Amino acid sequence: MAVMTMVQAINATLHEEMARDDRVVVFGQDVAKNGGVFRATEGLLDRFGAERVVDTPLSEAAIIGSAIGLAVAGMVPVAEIQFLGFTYQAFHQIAGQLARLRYRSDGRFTTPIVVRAPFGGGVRTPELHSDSIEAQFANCPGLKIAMPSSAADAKGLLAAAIRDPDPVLFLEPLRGYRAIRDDVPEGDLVVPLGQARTVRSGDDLVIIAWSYMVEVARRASVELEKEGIAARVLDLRTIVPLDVDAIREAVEACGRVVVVQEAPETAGFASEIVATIVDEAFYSLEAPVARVSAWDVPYPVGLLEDHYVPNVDRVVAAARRVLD
Amino acid sequence: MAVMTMVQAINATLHEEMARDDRVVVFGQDVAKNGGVFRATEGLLDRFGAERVVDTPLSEAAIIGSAIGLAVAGMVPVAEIQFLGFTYQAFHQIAGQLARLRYRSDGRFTTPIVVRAPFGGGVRTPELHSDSIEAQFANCPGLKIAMPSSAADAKGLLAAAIRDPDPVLFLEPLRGYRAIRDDVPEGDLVVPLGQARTVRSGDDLVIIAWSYMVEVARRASVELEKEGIAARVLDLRTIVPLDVDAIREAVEACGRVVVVQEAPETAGFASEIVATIVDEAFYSLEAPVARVSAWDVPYPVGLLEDHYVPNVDRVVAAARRVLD
Amino acid sequence: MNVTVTDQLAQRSGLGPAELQDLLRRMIAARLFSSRCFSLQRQGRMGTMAPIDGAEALIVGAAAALDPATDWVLPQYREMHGLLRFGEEVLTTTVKYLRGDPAGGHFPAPIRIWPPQIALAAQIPQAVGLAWGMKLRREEGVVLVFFGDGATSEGDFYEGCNFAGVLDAPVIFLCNNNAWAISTPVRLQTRARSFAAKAEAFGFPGESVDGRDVLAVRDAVARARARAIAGGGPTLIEARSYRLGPHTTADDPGRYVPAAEIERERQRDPIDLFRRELEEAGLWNASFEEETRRDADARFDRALQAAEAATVRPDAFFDHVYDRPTARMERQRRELLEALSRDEIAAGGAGEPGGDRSGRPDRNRPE
Amino acid sequence: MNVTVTDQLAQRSGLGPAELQDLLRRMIAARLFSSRCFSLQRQGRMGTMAPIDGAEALIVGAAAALDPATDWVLPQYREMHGLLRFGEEVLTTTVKYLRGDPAGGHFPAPIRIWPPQIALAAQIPQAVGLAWGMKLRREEGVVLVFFGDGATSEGDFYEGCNFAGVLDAPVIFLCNNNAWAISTPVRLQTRARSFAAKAEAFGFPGESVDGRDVLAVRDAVARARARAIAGGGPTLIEARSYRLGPHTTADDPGRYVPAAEIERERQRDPIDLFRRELEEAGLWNASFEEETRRDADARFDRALQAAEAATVRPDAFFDHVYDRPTARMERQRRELLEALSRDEIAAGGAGEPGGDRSGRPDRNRPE
Ligand SMILES: Cc1ncc(C[n+]2csc(CCOP(=O)(O)OP(=O)(O)O)c2C)c(N)n1
Ligand SMILES: Cc1ncc(C[n+]2csc(CCOP(=O)(O)OP(=O)(O)O)c2C)c(N)n1
Ligand SMILES: [Mg+2]
Ligand SMILES: [Mg+2]
Repeated sequence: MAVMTMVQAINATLHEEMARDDRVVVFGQDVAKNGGVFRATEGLLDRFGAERVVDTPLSEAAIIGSAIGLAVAGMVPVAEIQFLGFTYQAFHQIAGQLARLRYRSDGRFTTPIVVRAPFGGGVRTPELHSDSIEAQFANCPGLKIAMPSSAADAKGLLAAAIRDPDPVLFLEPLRGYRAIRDDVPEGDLVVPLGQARTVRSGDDLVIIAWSYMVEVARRASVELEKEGIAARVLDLRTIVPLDVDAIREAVEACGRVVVVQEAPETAGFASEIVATIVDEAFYSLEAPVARVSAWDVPYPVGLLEDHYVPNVDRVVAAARRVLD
Repeated sequence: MAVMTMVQAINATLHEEMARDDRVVVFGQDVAKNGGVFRATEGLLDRFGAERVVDTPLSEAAIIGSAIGLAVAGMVPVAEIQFLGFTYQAFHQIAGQLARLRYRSDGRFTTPIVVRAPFGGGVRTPELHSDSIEAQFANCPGLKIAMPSSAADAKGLLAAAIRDPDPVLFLEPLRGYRAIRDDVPEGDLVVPLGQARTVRSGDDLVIIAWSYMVEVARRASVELEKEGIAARVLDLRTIVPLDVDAIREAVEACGRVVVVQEAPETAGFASEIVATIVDEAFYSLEAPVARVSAWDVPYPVGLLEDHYVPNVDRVVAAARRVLD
Repeated sequence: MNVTVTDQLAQRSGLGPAELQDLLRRMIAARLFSSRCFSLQRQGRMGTMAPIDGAEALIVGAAAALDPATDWVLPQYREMHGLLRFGEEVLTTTVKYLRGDPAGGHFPAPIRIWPPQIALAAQIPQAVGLAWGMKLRREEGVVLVFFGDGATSEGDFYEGCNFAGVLDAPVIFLCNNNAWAISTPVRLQTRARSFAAKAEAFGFPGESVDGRDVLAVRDAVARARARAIAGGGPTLIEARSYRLGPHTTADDPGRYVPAAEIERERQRDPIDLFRRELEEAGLWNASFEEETRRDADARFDRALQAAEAATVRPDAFFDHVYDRPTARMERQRRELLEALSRDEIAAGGAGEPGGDRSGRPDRNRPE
Repeated sequence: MNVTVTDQLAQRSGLGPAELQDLLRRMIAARLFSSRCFSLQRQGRMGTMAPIDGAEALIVGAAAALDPATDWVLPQYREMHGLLRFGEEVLTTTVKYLRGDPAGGHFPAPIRIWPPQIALAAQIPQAVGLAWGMKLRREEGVVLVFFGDGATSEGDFYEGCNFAGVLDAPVIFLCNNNAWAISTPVRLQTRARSFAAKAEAFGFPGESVDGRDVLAVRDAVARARARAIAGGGPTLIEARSYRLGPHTTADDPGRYVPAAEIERERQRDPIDLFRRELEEAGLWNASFEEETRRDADARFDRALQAAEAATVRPDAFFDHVYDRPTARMERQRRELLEALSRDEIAAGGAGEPGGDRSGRPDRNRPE
């Protein structure tokens, strides 16, 4: 066990996976010499050499497209897109190609590819660096989507993603890179994709979240506890595959639900969670499920972002509402 | 009044709007000389000339990007993307740019642009021609999304879209181009964006749909009528803006709801409808809302598409389920 | 056999009579296979297809320069009927593909061909990655990727080629400039001097070659291949051809192709040109022709039979989305199978699923 | 004044002394404005910013060749401090932008500058459309779009340029080749002979010019502009420069830039080069320098004061998503305002919204 920040856990896992499997190659913009703009790939170039750790041209579509080819050649690509918002530049290669090669080739070609990308608010970035667009990918069958909320999960999920036979988007919360610190088990750690985690127990209500919003949910649960409210916090960890069983159980146990997401409300993944709950546990609901989302506006500039990203206050207010 | 197919109504409206406003320019792949691969732009080149009706290179991103510039220059661009699946090639220009120029420029530059694109199943197209990806755009604030289900609405919504000061994705159901035929009022017809339409009345349940699925819902309601079930059919017409009032009223009146979409289930726009209903009319629900969707797999090849796209049978089955 | 002409041909191509005849056979067969599919589409037995007419020389010529044991091909969508050098099963798979059978995307190993690509140019960066991977794995071999003149306007073409240049990847970019992208002529596609000239943007060689001349294409690809294998990096080859048929079964070129142009181009049909050469050299005659056609017809019949005999489970699309379907997909599969059994009961036996399909596949003319 | 040298300069540039001095003043001011912002970022009063150092000559030179009344500029993100020729308010708006004020994207009319672009190359097809529109509307004028060497690897660069070629759009593509894209050197960005050579892919002229030489850039842009206005279509200009500072406030070039390289490049600082020229010509001296700096400092102070005085409503982001907010957005606005009033009550007055912000903006080093 060692206490690590999330970015340290990611870096350590990349080191371990590259050492474990020499088919793993890491590439993207500024990942080699510079070690990544957040240092997530620090030290990889020195240790594994310029063939396996590669600075690419500034071409997101070609990064993803070439990852597909590399995978068919027998490599295990771990591509970095510098910010999730720039996956838009590669959307056609991700949604139209990466997600579908196994399908299009009727099972012949597989793409065990990880696409790492940071996203999320709270650190006053320029445009398109903070956007939470996970729902847009969740509507693209063929992708898996991991969104860790702790350093330990970052390790376990990243290892699982790299070893997974399918393409996995591995989305890293910018705000968590250094702000999230926790105990990370040493040695091999694999957190299976598709298993939610109960971060905090309680059965007055359940707050469902993923990525950095788990931290916000957890803090809200601490606030609520002061009022004598026992809020369970469920971290989805991966939104595809979705741990429907865990959601159902939590809703059945608690009857009241708040879903927190960093994305805009309309067509965000929280809507899918609500719809899933309606499918799976409607009769357990004692109140309407509350969504706490960002507003239906593009991610704003620095001076306004505190008013945009869901915060503890809004989650607490939503919790009170569903308990009314 | 004249009976028209949907593609005729679209063509006629483009003629009318180009005649009404000489700032309107139509461009895209094969729209001029060839009149569009579905003839939606037939006759425009001859009538309005090569400056206003333009065959472009095969560059979706540049089509959208240049539309943005054209709009700032004072034109009213109506761009065609040959199939909605190829908006993926321009996703960065749509989600990252088109949707945001007004916002990024703090209101200085507006983009009164229409992007027309056909989509949807049932006509055995090659890959990526049929995908229903509207939810992915609905999660991008700044876009409006119109999805007509009748020839008359195609006219009224297209006119509204062209005259709207904001960017509108105007999505045309492939299967409806010729299969949908109805009375289209002559002269100026504007259907305001954001107003749902009750296609069929009834209050045993409401079936909510958009685009071609409205036709499937309507046929299902005819089947249900045979069993003495009065199904209301609500056509959303535009998914952004969403007519929340109409949804609330319908749910309050009926208590039971089926939502039908042609997109895959996970994170499809039907999830948003369910979540909206939970927000707005939870206590009116007498049963869980049922979603009828395509499966969570990419749009399939020709021999399998009938097993993929939601059909009358599945809608009827879902209706029976919510009535149980 | 006309010795002088044969010698000239041999000198020009480095090929003996049997090899030259083989090239022509493949070209004739390719067109025949494609035409058979065109007819089947018209009969409603196949989906939209893009006829090969006019591209046979460049496809067969390129394939002839490759080693099917080591080299990969990434097609666009117009080439498959000309790629049987990679294995006879290319035909069956292609027929399956055009029928709308999911197995049509699966050229069985060891055939080194990727599924056809509909999203223009998307295969290009993928080809680059494959070549990069082969280089990393020290595998001898190259990747050849086909695409059209229209596809060169996509960002993927440019990003992929530029990437390949930086990586020195062993990849051959083969642009079939057939003068049209559906109704869009090359002059509306780009102002570049030629498609070969676009290689200047990437810093590797670009060559424009007569795509109606099977030997010229074979030669250009062979040279590019040798260079790539020697570590010399990518080459962009523009093969100048002409699309002699409609864009696809759904297209009506009468709306946009000048009649005189197509008439003139028919005079330079690549098959006719090469046939005349071989005839002059005494390497071809009517009986060769007839035998080639009979043989090709028989092969097509076999492929069609095999393809049409293949059964397609209605829930097949759940199989290869992921390594294993998710729990939600398994629930969906059950829902589908229940719906199907409802239909069967309703239909009093094995029936079509409920739905509102009607008419021929192309009735809405998707391209 | 050294008449010979001044004459040479005048001949080379067609400019008189006052105009030459004006160029240098603008360059010095640009760097000073940028440096002031850099310091403010370090104090936590601004967000991430990209210093201009090394690009002054090409920005000021390009702007000098344009007519602010008719021509548009689409920046990347490194140019704004050098564009005050378009209006003094460029500075205030830029300061607002870097502070994270939504008004920072709004250069007030009639200033023909678009908001800075963060998504690399995305502004390029937009510039093409704008130029196309001006042509359609028979407006005299051109569009100049800035982008970096790194941005040329994006599909948008290529698609936009290719499109412009076909349309003969009056647009000038100005590539600031400053040798680096964050840590990626040009040799890993492309194998093309030069960035100017990429114009071969589009069929219009490409020219590589010394981007450290304000007069050379001005001249190249002026020629491209004249050609464009005469209907001659686009030009791609590569301005060879060097990024003298870090990529942004969040970058540490010590990790990747060789010390000798930056040392060498400092010897060719474009401001120093031009200052020396003017000094030799007797057109510049220490008091000019001092006055320029003092003036620039005062202007910056004014801009900063104006920017910091501007109030930003917490719900401002609802204003310009659509022409009118949707009903759902109005509901959200109410939710926000309620949450804020809860905070105020909790804080016993006007307070920061609840949340968990901490530390300086750059602590996570976004680029
Ligand atoms: C990304 C994308 N955009 C648009 C289309 C629609 N489309 C299919 S084929 C075609 C023309 C292709 O022309 P070209 O690349 O020259 O190939 P050819 O058909 O002439 O062989 C178009 C526009 C597509 N398939 N993919
Ligand atoms: C589409 C996109 N991909 C990645 C980034 C992240 N990024 C910001 S600046 C930069 C380097 C840009 O280099 P260049 O174009 O040469 O401009 P310079 O900063 O050198 O002026 C990168 C990779 C981005 N902003 N946009
Ligand atoms: Mg073509
Ligand atoms: Mg640069």
